[in-house]
Amino acid sequence: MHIMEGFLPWQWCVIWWLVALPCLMLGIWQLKKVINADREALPLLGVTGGFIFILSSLKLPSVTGSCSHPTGTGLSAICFGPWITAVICAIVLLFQSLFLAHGGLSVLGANIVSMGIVGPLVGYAIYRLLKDTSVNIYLTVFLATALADMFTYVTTSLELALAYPAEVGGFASSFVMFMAIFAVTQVPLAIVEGVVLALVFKYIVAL
Amino acid sequence: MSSIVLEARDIRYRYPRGQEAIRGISFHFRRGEKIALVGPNGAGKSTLLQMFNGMIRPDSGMMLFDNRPMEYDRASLRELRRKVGFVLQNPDRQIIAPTVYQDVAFGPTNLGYSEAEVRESVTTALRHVGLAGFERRPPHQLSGGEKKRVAIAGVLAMDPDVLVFDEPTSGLDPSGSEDLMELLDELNHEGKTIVISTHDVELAYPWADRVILLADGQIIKEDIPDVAFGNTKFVRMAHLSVPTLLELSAELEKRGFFIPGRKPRSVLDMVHIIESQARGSCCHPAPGTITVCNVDTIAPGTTPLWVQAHPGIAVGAMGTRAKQCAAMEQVALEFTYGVIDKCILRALRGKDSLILTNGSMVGRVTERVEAYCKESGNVISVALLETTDRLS
Amino acid sequence: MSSIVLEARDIRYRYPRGQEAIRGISFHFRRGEKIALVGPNGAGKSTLLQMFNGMIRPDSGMMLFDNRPMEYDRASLRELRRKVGFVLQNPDRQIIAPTVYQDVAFGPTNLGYSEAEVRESVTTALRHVGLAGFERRPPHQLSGGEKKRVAIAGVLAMDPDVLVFDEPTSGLDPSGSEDLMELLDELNHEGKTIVISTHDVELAYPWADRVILLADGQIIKEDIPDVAFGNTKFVRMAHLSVPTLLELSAELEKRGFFIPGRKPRSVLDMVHIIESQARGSCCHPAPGTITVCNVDTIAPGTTPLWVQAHPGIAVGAMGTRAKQCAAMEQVALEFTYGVIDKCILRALRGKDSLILTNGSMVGRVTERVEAYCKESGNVISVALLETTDRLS
Amino acid sequence: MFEELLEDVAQTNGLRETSTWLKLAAGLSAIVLCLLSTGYAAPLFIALVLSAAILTLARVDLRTYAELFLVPLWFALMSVAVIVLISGGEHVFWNWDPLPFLSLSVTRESINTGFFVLCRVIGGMSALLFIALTTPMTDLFVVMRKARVPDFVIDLAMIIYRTIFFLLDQVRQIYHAQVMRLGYSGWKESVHTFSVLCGSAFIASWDAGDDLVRAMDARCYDGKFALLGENRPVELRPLAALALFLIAASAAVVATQGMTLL
Repeated sequence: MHIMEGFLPWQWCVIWWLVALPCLMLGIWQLKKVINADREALPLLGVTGGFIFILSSLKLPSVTGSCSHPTGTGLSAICFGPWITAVICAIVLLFQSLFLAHGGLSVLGANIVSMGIVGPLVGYAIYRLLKDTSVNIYLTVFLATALADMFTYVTTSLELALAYPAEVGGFASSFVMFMAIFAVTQVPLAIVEGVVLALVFKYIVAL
Repeated sequence: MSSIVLEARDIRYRYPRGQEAIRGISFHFRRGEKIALVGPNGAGKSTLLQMFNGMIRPDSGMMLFDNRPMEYDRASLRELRRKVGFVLQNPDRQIIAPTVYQDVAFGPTNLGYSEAEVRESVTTALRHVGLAGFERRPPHQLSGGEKKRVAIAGVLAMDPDVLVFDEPTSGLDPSGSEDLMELLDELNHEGKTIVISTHDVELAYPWADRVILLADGQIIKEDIPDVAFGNTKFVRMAHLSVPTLLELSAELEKRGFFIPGRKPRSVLDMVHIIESQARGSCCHPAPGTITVCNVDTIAPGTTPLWVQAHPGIAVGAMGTRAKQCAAMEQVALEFTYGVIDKCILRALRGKDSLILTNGSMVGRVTERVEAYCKESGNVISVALLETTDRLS
Repeated sequence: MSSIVLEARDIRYRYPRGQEAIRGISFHFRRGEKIALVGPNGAGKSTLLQMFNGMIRPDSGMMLFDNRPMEYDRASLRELRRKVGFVLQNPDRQIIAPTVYQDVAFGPTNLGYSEAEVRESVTTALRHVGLAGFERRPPHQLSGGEKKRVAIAGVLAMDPDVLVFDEPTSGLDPSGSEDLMELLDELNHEGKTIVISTHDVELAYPWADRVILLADGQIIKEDIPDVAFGNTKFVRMAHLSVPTLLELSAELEKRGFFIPGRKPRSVLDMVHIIESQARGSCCHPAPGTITVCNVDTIAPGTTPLWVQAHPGIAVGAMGTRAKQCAAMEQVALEFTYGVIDKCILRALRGKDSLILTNGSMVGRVTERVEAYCKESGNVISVALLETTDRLS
Repeated sequence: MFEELLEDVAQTNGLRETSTWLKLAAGLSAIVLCLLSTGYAAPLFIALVLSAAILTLARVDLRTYAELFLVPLWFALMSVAVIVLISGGEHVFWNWDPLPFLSLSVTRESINTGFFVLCRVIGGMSALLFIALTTPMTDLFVVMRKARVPDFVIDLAMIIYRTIFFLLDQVRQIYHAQVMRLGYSGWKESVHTFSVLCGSAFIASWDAGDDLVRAMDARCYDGKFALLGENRPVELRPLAALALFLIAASAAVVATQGMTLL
């Protein structure tokens, strides 16, 4: 779920762009290195982007009325690292806003931060942490994707709360409210998503 | 005449913001018919097919299954989709489970069968398509023809009444296509109604009981194949071509040759026409015999011995199981497609042949030979090979 | 005889961990030939094709282009791939860029052409395949036939000497296939060597100069089509079927009909044979004329007037541009495929016809008619429609 | 299950041949004006003008357009509800303190703020949709190059673009095949079937990547992508219309400064 166009005041649009840009720069720099080293990387990165877009344009069937969808960014983070994933995500988010009217242009920075940077970073960190432990690989995938998903929504709530702090209790109580509405309702969905992607992983291994 | 199983009444459909894809179509299919929907790409064939099992609901008009209007609630759709099996053009889109068994079991599992029932229906379906023993194979290692068979088994496992095939032979080589068309005939012989959509006129012409020519979302002709494909105006409208043999017979007719009412559908028919014209007669003094062998009931080892005892005989096999059997018993095959016709042609030249086949197809050989004899005035005898015939 | 352009010397190839796909193959193609590689799925056709432009390097043996052994360094491969254009079976897998223009420009841009050169080669290539005006369209909105043409244009834009097509007509309907085969003929007429791989025998039989039958990674027969497809043993080995007309002529021959040395490749040939046999002669007293019109040079408006002035004439169109032209000038077409043969058949019945075509194909009409006349002893005259003929 | 991609609408819309620069200028400056506005009226005015342009000039049908607002509006209403409850103010209509650190109240000021944000979302969404529905991505690639986005990033974007469409096509077919064989029949089956769908999408992407590498190699790929040269030139009438719109919208922003609902 993305923040939509016009929701954030202009100051916050600028701030989140300023947060996102250095990460994108780092990603672009890494991307350039990868492509120069191996020309075949470009098409592979391209289909990864296509895959993320397709996954995010599929709606989970049994949860009607919601626009929850798997993000698939965890997978990309595991393959190419979080910074290159941020660049791919930025492109995918641009396409999502223009092809599906999900998200927007002024809020693109904020959405890149939540879905393209924080989510993949969390997923990547969990994967790295659990990779060499005795934790079952499917459980690892489940945790990485479910938590990446959760943290995407937590970040979104954070962004909203910062923009609209409460009169009483300020940012903190506003954050709690947005969390209650967006992040908490997403818990079951994040679990479903974790299950789905763990099954996907199992399916791919079975092939 | 058998009862109507699928019917459309003036259906229309428009894709969101697109052109009207189906523009007022009515037809009915009877139980046990073999129907070919023929038309160019973009004529609306796929859209129409998807209405047969409720994947697309017409904007106006009515679809009926078993004389009852289709309903589009969840339960009715489930029932409809069980009864109308759909085989996609590209098996790679249909087969997605990691093993053949799991894939064929997909439908039965979703129908809520018990594990034993699932196992049984999968085994039956795989045996039917000649893939017994393939259960644990991963689909991506199979050949195109085998994949197609897995896709068909996946649909057969739900035991549908009507089988719908979108471009059944696309991507298959001639022997694969031939095997597949034989399988369709076999299924039809067991009572299933078969509907195919295709743009391959050479395929549809000899196979179909009835042809529906489709162009621009409308039916432009619906008739038996000779008539539907015989009208060059309609064929041109549908961006198709006239089947070779039909074109040849039309040209001969224009040149004053006599072509009987039923136009030639096979090389056999054409030879008959040309011989009658050139020689004045086509009756042969001493035709050969055709022996049929049911590979399901014959004792192993019988066939090779019998063939050895009959030098000069040509052996043909119909159906996958018969071909597998011939390979196992090391019987060299002369004919692997169009077997019955080729054996009749041989018989007319006074030579004998043996046809290996199975189950319900044995009857088909007799039927076809008798039909030919009745029409042409020749007498060809069909014998059944029994285990006791071993050395006779 | 023209020079050898592509040659293989005892090449072998095994996929990593797979079976040996190519097991000792040698052949050579000459400049300007039309070659069909025919074999079942899994015979190694695609693997072999990919060796023609260095996508796969044989494990042993040698591939030669222009009598020089292929080299597999980057620069040589680039040069080779420019000279040997490869059109994949599935155009979706070949089209890379988001618009038609960008996709066709992909090759020229990477070859380092200047922007003006890129623009020119793209325009020429798109015009060639009949897609002028499609530059800004995104590929996913095109029909299957149009996508195929974009894929071909993308290869033509690099101006290759040899064009390799994997299953060129797969997925196309009859009129789309026919258009495509006409395009291949046109390209061949302009001097390109054309190699196709296919399992469609009916397609390869009348088209090819030479047929290579492939099975299990080996060449089992290499000859002119009548001979390659005429041997039932080889055809069976390659899991193929005998082309209908060839099968018919073989059956007639077995029945004592005289079939001349060159076997019938078309309905026209077959009619000729049957008529000669049944009537003793096939010379026609007063054959009609065939008029050819070059749509590139004729003044607009000429054709409809001329057609009006000649009632009873049948009009056929060869090639995409001619068909587009006919649609624009609202000339009703009688023939859209197999046009020359159909017009000869009409002429033999004393009737006139007009063929719309373009550029190099005009010569082809004359050639084909002359060849037929020489063989059959008939005299059919071919006239060229000029702008000044408007009302004559 | 599948949403329609606006790109397909954009490829055939009535403003397809108008200069990309003008359309982009209209959409982007509308977004900026909405964000700069401090009253609710200016964003509504912008929404009205751009919606009219989308419906009449670009000839997008009303239903398609209306449906596009549903999801973002749902999200917006929920968020706006939160804003209304927490922003506080002096004219309290209703108040509830469920927890010591949480105070919910509906006030005149909070209703004004909530309504203002809602209007800004409507204005911003219509501006975004104006770009999405009138300007195909294929034209925006040219703009991206002019804007000095690094070449390989544009190339990556173009490959993603192309991949999206043919993957979507494949995934759609697989989904249909699953439905035809009664997948998604219960909750548990749905999750399983859905994960198989996602898995085959992954496999399909993998294959596509392989094929793409080959296809590019076979056509002498040397690190370059061609761009469709120039976009359509800027014409006088659309330019005048754009100027008029910008002047009117800016005037609205200034004139309705601080305007509130209550």
